Amino acid sequence: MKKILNQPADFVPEMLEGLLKAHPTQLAHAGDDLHCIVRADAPVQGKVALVTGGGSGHLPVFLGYVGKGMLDGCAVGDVFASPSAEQMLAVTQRIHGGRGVVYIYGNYGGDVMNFDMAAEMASFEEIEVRTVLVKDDVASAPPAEAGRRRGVAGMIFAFKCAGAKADQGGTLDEVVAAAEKALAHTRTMGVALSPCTVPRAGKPTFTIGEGEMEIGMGIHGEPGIKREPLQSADEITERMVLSILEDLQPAAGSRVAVMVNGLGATPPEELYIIYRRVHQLLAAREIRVHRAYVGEYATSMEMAGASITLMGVDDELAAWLDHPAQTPFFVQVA
Amino acid sequence: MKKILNQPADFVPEMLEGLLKAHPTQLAHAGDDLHCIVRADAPVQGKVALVTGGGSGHLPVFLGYVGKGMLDGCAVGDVFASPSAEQMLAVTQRIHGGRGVVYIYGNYGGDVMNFDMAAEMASFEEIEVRTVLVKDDVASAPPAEAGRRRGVAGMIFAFKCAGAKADQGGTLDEVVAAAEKALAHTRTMGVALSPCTVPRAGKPTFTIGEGEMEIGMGIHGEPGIKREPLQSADEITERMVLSILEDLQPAAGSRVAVMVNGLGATPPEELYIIYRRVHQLLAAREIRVHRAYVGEYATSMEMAGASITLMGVDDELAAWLDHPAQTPFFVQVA
Amino acid sequence: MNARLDEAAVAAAVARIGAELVAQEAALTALDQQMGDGDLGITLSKIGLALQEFVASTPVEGDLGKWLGKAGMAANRAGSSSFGTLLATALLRGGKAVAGKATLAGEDLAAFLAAADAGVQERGKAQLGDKTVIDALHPAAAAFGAAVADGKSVAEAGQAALAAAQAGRDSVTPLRSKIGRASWVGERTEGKVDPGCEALVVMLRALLG
Amino acid sequence: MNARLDEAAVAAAVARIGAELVAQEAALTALDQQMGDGDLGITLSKIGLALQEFVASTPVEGDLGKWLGKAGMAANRAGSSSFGTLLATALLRGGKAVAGKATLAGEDLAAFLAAADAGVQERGKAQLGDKTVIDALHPAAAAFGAAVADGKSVAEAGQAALAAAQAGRDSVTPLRSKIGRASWVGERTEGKVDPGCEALVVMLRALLG
Ligand SMILES: Nc1ncnc2c1ncn2[C@@H]1O[C@H](COP(=O)(O)OP(=O)(O)O)[C@@H](O)[C@H]1O
Ligand SMILES: Nc1ncnc2c1ncn2[C@@H]1O[C@H](COP(=O)(O)OP(=O)(O)O)[C@@H](O)[C@H]1O
Ligand SMILES: [Mg+2]
Ligand SMILES: [Mg+2]
Ligand SMILES: [Mg+2]
Ligand SMILES: [Mg+2]
Repeated sequence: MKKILNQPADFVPEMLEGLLKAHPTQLAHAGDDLHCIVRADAPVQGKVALVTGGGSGHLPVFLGYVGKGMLDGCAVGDVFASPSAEQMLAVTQRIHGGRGVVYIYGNYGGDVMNFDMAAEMASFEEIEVRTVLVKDDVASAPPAEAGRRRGVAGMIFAFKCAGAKADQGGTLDEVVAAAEKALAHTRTMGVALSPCTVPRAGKPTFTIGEGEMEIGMGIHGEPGIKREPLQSADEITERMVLSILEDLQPAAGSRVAVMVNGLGATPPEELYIIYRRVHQLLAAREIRVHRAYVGEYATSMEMAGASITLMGVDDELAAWLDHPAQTPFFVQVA
Repeated sequence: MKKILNQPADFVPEMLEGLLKAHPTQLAHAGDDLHCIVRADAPVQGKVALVTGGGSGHLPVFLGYVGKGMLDGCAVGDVFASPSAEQMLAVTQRIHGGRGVVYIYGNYGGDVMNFDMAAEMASFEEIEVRTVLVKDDVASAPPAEAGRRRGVAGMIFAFKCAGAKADQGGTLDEVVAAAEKALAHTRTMGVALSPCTVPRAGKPTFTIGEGEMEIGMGIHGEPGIKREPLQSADEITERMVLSILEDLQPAAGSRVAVMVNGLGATPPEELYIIYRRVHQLLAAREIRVHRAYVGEYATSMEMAGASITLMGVDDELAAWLDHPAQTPFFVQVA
Repeated sequence: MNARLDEAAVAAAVARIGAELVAQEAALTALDQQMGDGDLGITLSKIGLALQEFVASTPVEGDLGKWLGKAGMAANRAGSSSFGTLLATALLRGGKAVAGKATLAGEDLAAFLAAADAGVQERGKAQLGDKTVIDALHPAAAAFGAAVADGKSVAEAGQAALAAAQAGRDSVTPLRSKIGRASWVGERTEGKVDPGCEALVVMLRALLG
Repeated sequence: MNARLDEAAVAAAVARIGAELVAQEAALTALDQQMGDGDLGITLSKIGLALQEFVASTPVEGDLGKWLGKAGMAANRAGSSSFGTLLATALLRGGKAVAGKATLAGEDLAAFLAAADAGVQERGKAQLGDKTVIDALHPAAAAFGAAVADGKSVAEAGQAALAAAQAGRDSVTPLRSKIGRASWVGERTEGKVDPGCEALVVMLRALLG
């Protein structure tokens, strides 16, 4: 384990302390719990508020998207562990601007159970909460069982579109619909080349042999479709893009947004080599790229690997995507 | 070598092809050479132009800072290798907006020799070129031999300040002075925890034992001050910050900009744990943080480790830093 | 079946469970690394610590139901992975079932376990046979209830519950996990012990002292 | 000292150097990994390929000086690390010194080497003893010039240059590198061969055929 840390148990609180000190004009915390991250200007009165949450170890996911044009708050768990229902409730109370709250987060058991508990508690306080689950990882279950799929990098497109709609004054129903519309057109698939280590566990959760890769691995090291010999960038990219296209079925002449996401240790150079092939494969099918995001958007600490996300866009989704946003990890100007 | 690539020899051209396809509204290339990256709207008439260049493998350095408010062009070399003088000249010709060109780049032999050759060639074409060398790495030579120091992450502050000055209509002299002023107050130090692999070499340039780190290592794996047992985040941070402060000597009550930069495989979580301690150490000396940059700004492919950069700022430097900028890797709104 | 557990006995039992969860961190982590994300040991060790602190700092004040519910809140605060949340739910719902009681008879403990079982099923939406903690919890709660109804002592009923939990755990070991993180591991879960079932067995064993 | 090298001989010599640089990629990479960034072998292999292509595609057309200068441009295009740029500079400056010549006598070759030596020193700003290629190049150029002045054949002068380059290389091996990337390695460079000196020896050996 080659990590820069102090006591493993302090990993998350110290990370949060550093983060709040680094971005004091943008972020604050609710109550006295650093795990309850909110926009510094929360609550934004008259705006539908968006809340996410989940385990640590995925920066910029989740809290990195709290800011103007995206999310209002985030409950932060320990590494790869859900935050508690109480923490979610504390965030919810702090960011509620009077027009309801949308929970958008990845489909993981612990998170679902806690957000469900939090939503029950919030309803006691007359805060209307709606839930949108992100289930974009095509490798995690076949289409017939899409409800079992994991939520991975595609959640950023949901944050972006729902965040834009909320920023434009949308109602609770409209913001939920924006998130659901984005997700209905979003699919992701990833490949992992090396494992990662939960600081408190002290050793990697799993191993991947020197010449191997795992196609379809999840962002906590959940197993994928197949462990196989490491292939070339073009071959890996084809595998991922073809699986996504089969599931998404975009029409020739249509447009997509593309995200090529690094899992942590894979350098941006390699992500652009992947993007090159994605672009070629789409061009061959007469699919145009509305916007490309290449970088680290949803990571697994120091895992090597990458994921590809495609979102089919119409004019409405494209406009939400193009809407400005400003968070500590994501800045987009009009 | 766990890399996502095709033929090692195609690593850089394919990366550039992907990058230009991903950012078609922001970047273009001069002539038919993908290695000559320029702003899509170059030349910006009436503006002093800024050019950088150097080896690949450091994204966002160098080409990632080409864009509004920062640089006009970048000559891109192979991995860890200087681009050619001809390529630098091609970029220079393409971005010259009639008010002169500033070369700002890191103090590495190959780059210096080639930029010197390019400047000689440019002078034949009546393009006035001035050179500013970045030498911010305190670990690479003692203060008495500061001229021998390497250029590392501190160059981003020079790009930012000189870029702002040029954007505000500064003259060639003023833009050079802005870069030099920024650099006079900028110091960096890094620590490496693992090596990186040049794709064509196929194996790591050097090794670092399982429980070891190298304090002061350069971004191509140049040796640092000392190879020692891996320490805690707080201890590592203290080592780096104290070395920088000794060299920079900022006064109590003064302000600094801070950059905590990941070298590639070190996750953002760990960078924030480092930032936490930086902030504490500065606060204890009554030094205020004007702005904090935490993330990957100058990398060494998949190297694990981090660097810390401090720039002492007065009102002028602070204002240049706060000026908006927009590149594929660096977006800042006012 | 006559002895009633008093405040001290219940508090001691919760503290014992807490201590055992800390002690089993490595073993549970290893199990969760085989078919999950490797956090179960860490989560339960944090919860174990929190439960011990809770026992030390929170007097029962005559209402064991309320006290157990508060223990659930403390558990959720300390660790909120799937299992951690289900454990919190079990304490909350079980506590509600024995609200107002100053001591717990065998029937109360049976009601606690039945409510916990129902709460975990409701919160987690798993079916029996999906290979989760409920495949151990449900038979354990049923065996405890049956033993109490048969007039067995709390200790005897507890042994029956432990045996049922172990049998339940073992019965699903050959199966494929159908829910939660382990479901993504698919056929590779076959033949491996479900970490949640094992955690329940660990807790019951500690409970029996 | 009477034979003059014609176009074909010079072109063949450049091609031989090119081929040898490709062949030595691994060895030079290994040396540069010890005290640099490990790119020297790669750079020189790319330059070697480029020089072979240059020879194959670019006719001399009566002016060996201009042709050698163009070879320098091709080399810089192919690989522009410190050593690559100094090699390009050597070809550019050396070529200028024999501009207009259709064949090269011993004196021309001596002038070429002297100009290359001066050019490399000017471009790289290194001092003798800094442990760089000039510690091999300068004595080699001097030895060649002296041998030619002594009336030795080109082949004999070449052998003298190679011996001087090897001696120069070995003389600085115990020293500490004072310039370029290796200077940052400090005392750890002591006792290790300078990769640039070795590359020059490789090229001279290939030149002699
Ligand atoms: N929906 C569910 N219902 C019941 N038990 C579950 C459920 N999901 C997971 N479990 C149990 O929890 C155990 C894993 O716990 P934990 O590591 O906390 O989960 P995770 O890390 O996935 O949040 C499993 O072995 C299983 O027994
Ligand atoms: N300033 C200089 N002057 C002369 N020779 C130099 C200089 N810098 C480096 N060299 C030579 O170049 C060799 C390294 O070449 P190369 O790997 O291309 O350098 P880098 O990778 O640092 O750009 C050294 O061994 C040395 O002989
Ligand atoms: Mg978990
Ligand atoms: Mg990285
Ligand atoms: Mg788990
Ligand atoms: Mg080198």
